[in-house]
Amino acid sequence: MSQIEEVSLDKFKHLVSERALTGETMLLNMGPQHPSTHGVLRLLLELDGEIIVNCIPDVGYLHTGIEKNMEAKTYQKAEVMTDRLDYMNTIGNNLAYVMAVEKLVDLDVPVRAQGLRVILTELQRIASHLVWLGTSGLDLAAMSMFLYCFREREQILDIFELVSGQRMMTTYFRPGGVWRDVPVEFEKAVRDFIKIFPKRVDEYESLLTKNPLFLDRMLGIGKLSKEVALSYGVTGPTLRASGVDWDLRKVRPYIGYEQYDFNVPVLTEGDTYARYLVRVQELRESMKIVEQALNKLPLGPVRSENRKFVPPPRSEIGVSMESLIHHFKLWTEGFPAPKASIYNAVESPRGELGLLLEGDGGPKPLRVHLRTPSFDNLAVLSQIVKGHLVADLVAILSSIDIVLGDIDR
Amino acid sequence: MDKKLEPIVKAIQDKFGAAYEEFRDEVHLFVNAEQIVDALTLLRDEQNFELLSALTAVDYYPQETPRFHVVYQLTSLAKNLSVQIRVPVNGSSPKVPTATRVYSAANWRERELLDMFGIEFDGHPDPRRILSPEDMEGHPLRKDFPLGYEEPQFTFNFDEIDLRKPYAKE
Amino acid sequence: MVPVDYYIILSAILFTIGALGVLVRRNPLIIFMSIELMLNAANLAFVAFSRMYNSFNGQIFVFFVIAVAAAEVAVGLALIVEIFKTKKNINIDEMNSLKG
Amino acid sequence: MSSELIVFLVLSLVAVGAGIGMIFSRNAVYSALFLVLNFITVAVFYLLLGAPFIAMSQITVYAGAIMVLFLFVIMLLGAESLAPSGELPWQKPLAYVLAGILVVESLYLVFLQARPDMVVVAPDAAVNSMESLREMAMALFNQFLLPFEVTSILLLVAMVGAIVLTKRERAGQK
Amino acid sequence: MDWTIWVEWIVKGFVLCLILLTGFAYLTLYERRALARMQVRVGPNRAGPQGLLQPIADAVKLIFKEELTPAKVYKVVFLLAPVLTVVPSLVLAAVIPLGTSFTLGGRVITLYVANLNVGVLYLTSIASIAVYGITLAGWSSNNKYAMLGGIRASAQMISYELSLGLCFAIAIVLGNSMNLVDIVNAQKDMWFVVMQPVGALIFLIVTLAEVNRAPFDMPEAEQELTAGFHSEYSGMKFALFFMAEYQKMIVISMIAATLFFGGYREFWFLKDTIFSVDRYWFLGPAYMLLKVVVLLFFMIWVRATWPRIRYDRLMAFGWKVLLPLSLVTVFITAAGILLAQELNNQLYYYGIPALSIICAMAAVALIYRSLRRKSDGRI
Amino acid sequence: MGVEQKLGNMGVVTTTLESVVNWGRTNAMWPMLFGLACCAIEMMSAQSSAYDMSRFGMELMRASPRQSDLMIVAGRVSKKMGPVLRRLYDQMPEPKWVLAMGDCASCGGVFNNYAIYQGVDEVVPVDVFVAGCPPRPEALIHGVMTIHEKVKGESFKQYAEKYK
Repeated sequence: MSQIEEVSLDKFKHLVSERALTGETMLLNMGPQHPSTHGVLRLLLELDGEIIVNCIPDVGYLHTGIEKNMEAKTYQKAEVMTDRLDYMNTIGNNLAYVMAVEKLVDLDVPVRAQGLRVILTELQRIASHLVWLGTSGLDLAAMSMFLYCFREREQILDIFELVSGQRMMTTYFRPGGVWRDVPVEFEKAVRDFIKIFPKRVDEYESLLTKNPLFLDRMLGIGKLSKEVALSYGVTGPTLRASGVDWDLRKVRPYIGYEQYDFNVPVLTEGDTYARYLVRVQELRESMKIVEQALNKLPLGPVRSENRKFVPPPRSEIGVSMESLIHHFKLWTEGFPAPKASIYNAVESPRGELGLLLEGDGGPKPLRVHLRTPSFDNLAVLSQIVKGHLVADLVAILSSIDIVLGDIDR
Repeated sequence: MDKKLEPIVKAIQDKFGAAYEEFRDEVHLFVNAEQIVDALTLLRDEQNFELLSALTAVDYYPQETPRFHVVYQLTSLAKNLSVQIRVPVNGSSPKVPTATRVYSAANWRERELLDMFGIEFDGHPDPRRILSPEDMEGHPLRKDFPLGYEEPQFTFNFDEIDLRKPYAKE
Repeated sequence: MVPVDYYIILSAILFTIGALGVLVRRNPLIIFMSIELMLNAANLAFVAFSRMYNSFNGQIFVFFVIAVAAAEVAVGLALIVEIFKTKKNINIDEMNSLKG
Repeated sequence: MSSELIVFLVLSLVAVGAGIGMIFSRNAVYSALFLVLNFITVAVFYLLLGAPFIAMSQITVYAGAIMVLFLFVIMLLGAESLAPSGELPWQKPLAYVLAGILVVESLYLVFLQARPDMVVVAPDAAVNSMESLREMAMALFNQFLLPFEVTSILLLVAMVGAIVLTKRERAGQK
Repeated sequence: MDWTIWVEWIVKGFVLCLILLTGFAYLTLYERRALARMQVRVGPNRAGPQGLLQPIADAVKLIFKEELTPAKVYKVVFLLAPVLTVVPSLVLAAVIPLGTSFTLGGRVITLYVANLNVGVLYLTSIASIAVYGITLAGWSSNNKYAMLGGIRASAQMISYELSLGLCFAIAIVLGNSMNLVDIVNAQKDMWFVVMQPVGALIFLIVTLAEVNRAPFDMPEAEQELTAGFHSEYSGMKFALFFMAEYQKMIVISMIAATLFFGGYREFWFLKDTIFSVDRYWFLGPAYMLLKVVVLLFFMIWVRATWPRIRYDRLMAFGWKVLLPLSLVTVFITAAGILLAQELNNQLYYYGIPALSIICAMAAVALIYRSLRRKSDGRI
Repeated sequence: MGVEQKLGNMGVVTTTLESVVNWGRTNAMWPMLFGLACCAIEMMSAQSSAYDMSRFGMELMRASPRQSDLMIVAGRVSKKMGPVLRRLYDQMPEPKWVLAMGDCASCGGVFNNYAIYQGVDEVVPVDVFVAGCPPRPEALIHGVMTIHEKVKGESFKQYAEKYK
């Protein structure tokens, strides 16, 4: 609904064309509460009929102050904030954060924990892409798509719940490993999912990929060239659909991605259809990674033994005085990190999720900056929607797959 | 430091007299505010740093000179390299020339810094707040800006807080 | 049992209203509508006569009038839209030059 | 007074009222709606006169197409109400005088030629049957074939004209 | 005039309204349950047994909801618009024959309200004025989204009316009459859908557009225009729009059944059996109901599967595909009948469906070709 | 609310009618699409096949506040969003209910800072709070059921007094 009808032109004078000032083009306010803005994004549209002349995104309606809040918490406690950042990719955010902390304090992670991290991160990627597929189906009024995708997503959330007790905000990864080992049912749950999921992806594709109406809505819409994309800092599937082969999992492997055999889908057209295809292929690739990682998953500890940074297991606390002290120190005071700055990036479902973490020698970070992919991906929107129709805006917006929590932080 | 990065760092150091710092294989170069646009242009055009990964700032309050570091995290896709440029900025009227003409991504990021730190960017095409409400005062991510902590309501202090809690009316 | 004269009188009154509309209004869209009203008044008379003489010719005439009116409206409205787009105003008093 | 006369009088009052409302409405959308009302009452007159085909065409073409187009254009241009202009102040009184003369003159002519014996009765079943439609169609396609074809060409020309007039060259987008 | 005729008309009209109103209420439930089944859900099942009272709950709620009239609306038109939308949808059904006739107390009662000789024309004319409600609702709300919805509605309906009219023409030519009862009776030996499948298909597509159903639900396109033309309506006024939409669905399914699927008549191969409506009059309404339910299911099915077409494509599809195709089918139908009659050769009748199907396939091929050209060889 | 006000003023309290109306309101409570953050995703999950809010006649998510009865505030409300939220609430016709879904909407949750309203009850009056970060879909449905309970206990008289 357009709630703020009175668009005061003064603030946007320099952004709209001259025709808007004479009233020849219409200013339309889309959002912040609108069914297809995927959250609380406000778009100020300058329309000539139904053709978009200018599109001015207005973000910040979900500004949460996460960066500021993280500065006020110790390294362990700040992690819960990252879950709520990009709420479609909670586990990926945790991963980015714990990796940054590990890098800052130089902490090593056991192999089994790495394997678990890969499995869960990739499952999360699938879940995130499923939400994208479902909501972009909904945006094009293919409402069944939404319900089918959420059916599969439910299964992934059940796996998350199994390992962490929470469906979305798991905070399962901790600096130095994961919270605790997975239960025995975990393997079966994941295998079940692996078994049915590829068939389901085929089903989705049969509903959309060759559907003439869908093709008509998608083909050639919202073309994003490689140069523009790079200049705007666009990353992730959106960038790969524009012909840039850049996936941090491949080019700078972390948590053992180098061991797995998977492809990075790259298309060159850069339109909404290419972005759709890239993500659908990524669903299958992620599935491959999950399967390999599950097969390779070794036994062993899931947490680092470095007691300065990682709390001891519960069982030790009652027996060992030293463990009790460590536990107490870690949860009351936290661990100190060096006075230095690191930047760590991982590949989130939306692109490069970077974390600039600067310690000041104490137990709380001096500065946490979250380089969130949606922020830059959205910035390019005003460039690619020009000359398209309002209906295309909806398709384009869903194709770049933004999450407002990711943008506004 | 990565072998491939060495000549690049050398070139920047020679040209801009940049200080240099390394931590866990990450390279930080310190460039003056006046030279930052040239440095970025050079890195983008001659060294293939196509992607401005991050543009942010760090507040070292109460230290005043420099109070802020504006951080440019650059990535080269062609060479698979990363480098961080830092621009020290003083606390009184922090100003940096805009990098919008080099990287379009800088547009929103610089607006964010204007909003969050009050760092102004000379020549920015659209200097408005981006995340906070327009009528907000202060810059939240500065260290002297309070977190805005409100006391949580528990059973023991329920009534006390209830009295001053601004409940909405119908 | 309505005398045909009544229909003719009604037709005359409607025609006069249409003519008056053309004269007093400045909005070309309303002038246009008034013209349609005049055509309509004429049609009414035609159908009344057709009934009076028990012949289809009147009705066929009306049929043609309706078709022509449709054509006229299509072109006329297209013109008005174009004029509005170039002049930002469709007040009839200000359309007094041949230049676009 | 027969029931038909009552219907006629009521409807004619509505028609005249709608006509007057049409020319005096401040808002062009209301004008258009009054005109639609007028057209529909006239369509009822056609039914009373035993011309159902014309009545239906009237509603389909006038009310359903032409007036929707009018509304469409009014909304598109935002031309609901225009500021009155001060030019030609003597025009309005003159218009009323002329209209008065016209109506008096036409009424005089009608009464001069008055034929109260010619009455229109309610359409009987014969008029309302498929046969009458067939006859009309025969007349239309035999006797009036040339005008019919000319009309079709006229419509075609109008269509092309409307497209040419409103077509704009749009850069980039097809 | 005989006063009993008036009584009969009033009773019939009342019954028809009642049928449409309950039909509307249960169509909403039917749609919600059917959609839910297709989407592996359950659908409303809490209000009453199996959710059968759900429509009543909706109605009660809407009746007791506050009626908001926003400050900036054009009040008269704002109040008039819902009424203008509902009335045509009710009036449309008046000429549709729902069955043959039965005798009650020595009086033959026909199962239609009016038997117009220009019945088909009546349908087109009422359908053409149905757009006013939506357009005026959009305009009078004084809201940009509603306005866009209204403008879209009027443009869409004008465009699709032509094809609709041509589909009517196909039925007229095949039935050799404008009277709907005659058309139904002409389908005694063969439904027109067999004679002219393409015409029926076009009709079904066009009706989707005429009643603003997905994938042609432009005026209310939720994802683009929030709620479209009825954004500013609440309570009963909104319910009237809702009602009009669903009643139009029912009525238009009735029309489709009448024109192409044998109306109240049985399947043509059952014509002389015990299942014939000539034998038992009450089979007529039953067959009609069956056909309407099946056609409605088709509409719901389409909604569950297809994405929405884009607005400009919708117009292009109407003007560039449906209109030429329906023109061609009208021509083929007329020519086929003429040739068969003039040359007295029944074989020409077979040419009608064959040729039209070829034309339709050519049209589909053209659509795919344009898509392929746009896709840079990706499909 | 015209009818009720009159009934209430006249002192005509017909319990049967009341219960019918309240039954109608509980069974056809159309929620407004008001997803803000993480909880919005769980709200969508509640709509999906596994939990299926449509059983309660709630699948008609209205995009327009004019046609909705229940505002599910799903997620944190920032200082920038607050006025918009209030405006949407004001646009909803009576009777209307608000459900604060999740910790952030209820009390600010983990975000006790400058940017977030510490509870949406500072912006709009809330009927039911649902705890959880985010609450499970079952919890949301339980919250909705609680609102149903509340609605069933309301009488015309209360409304008449409330909106006098």
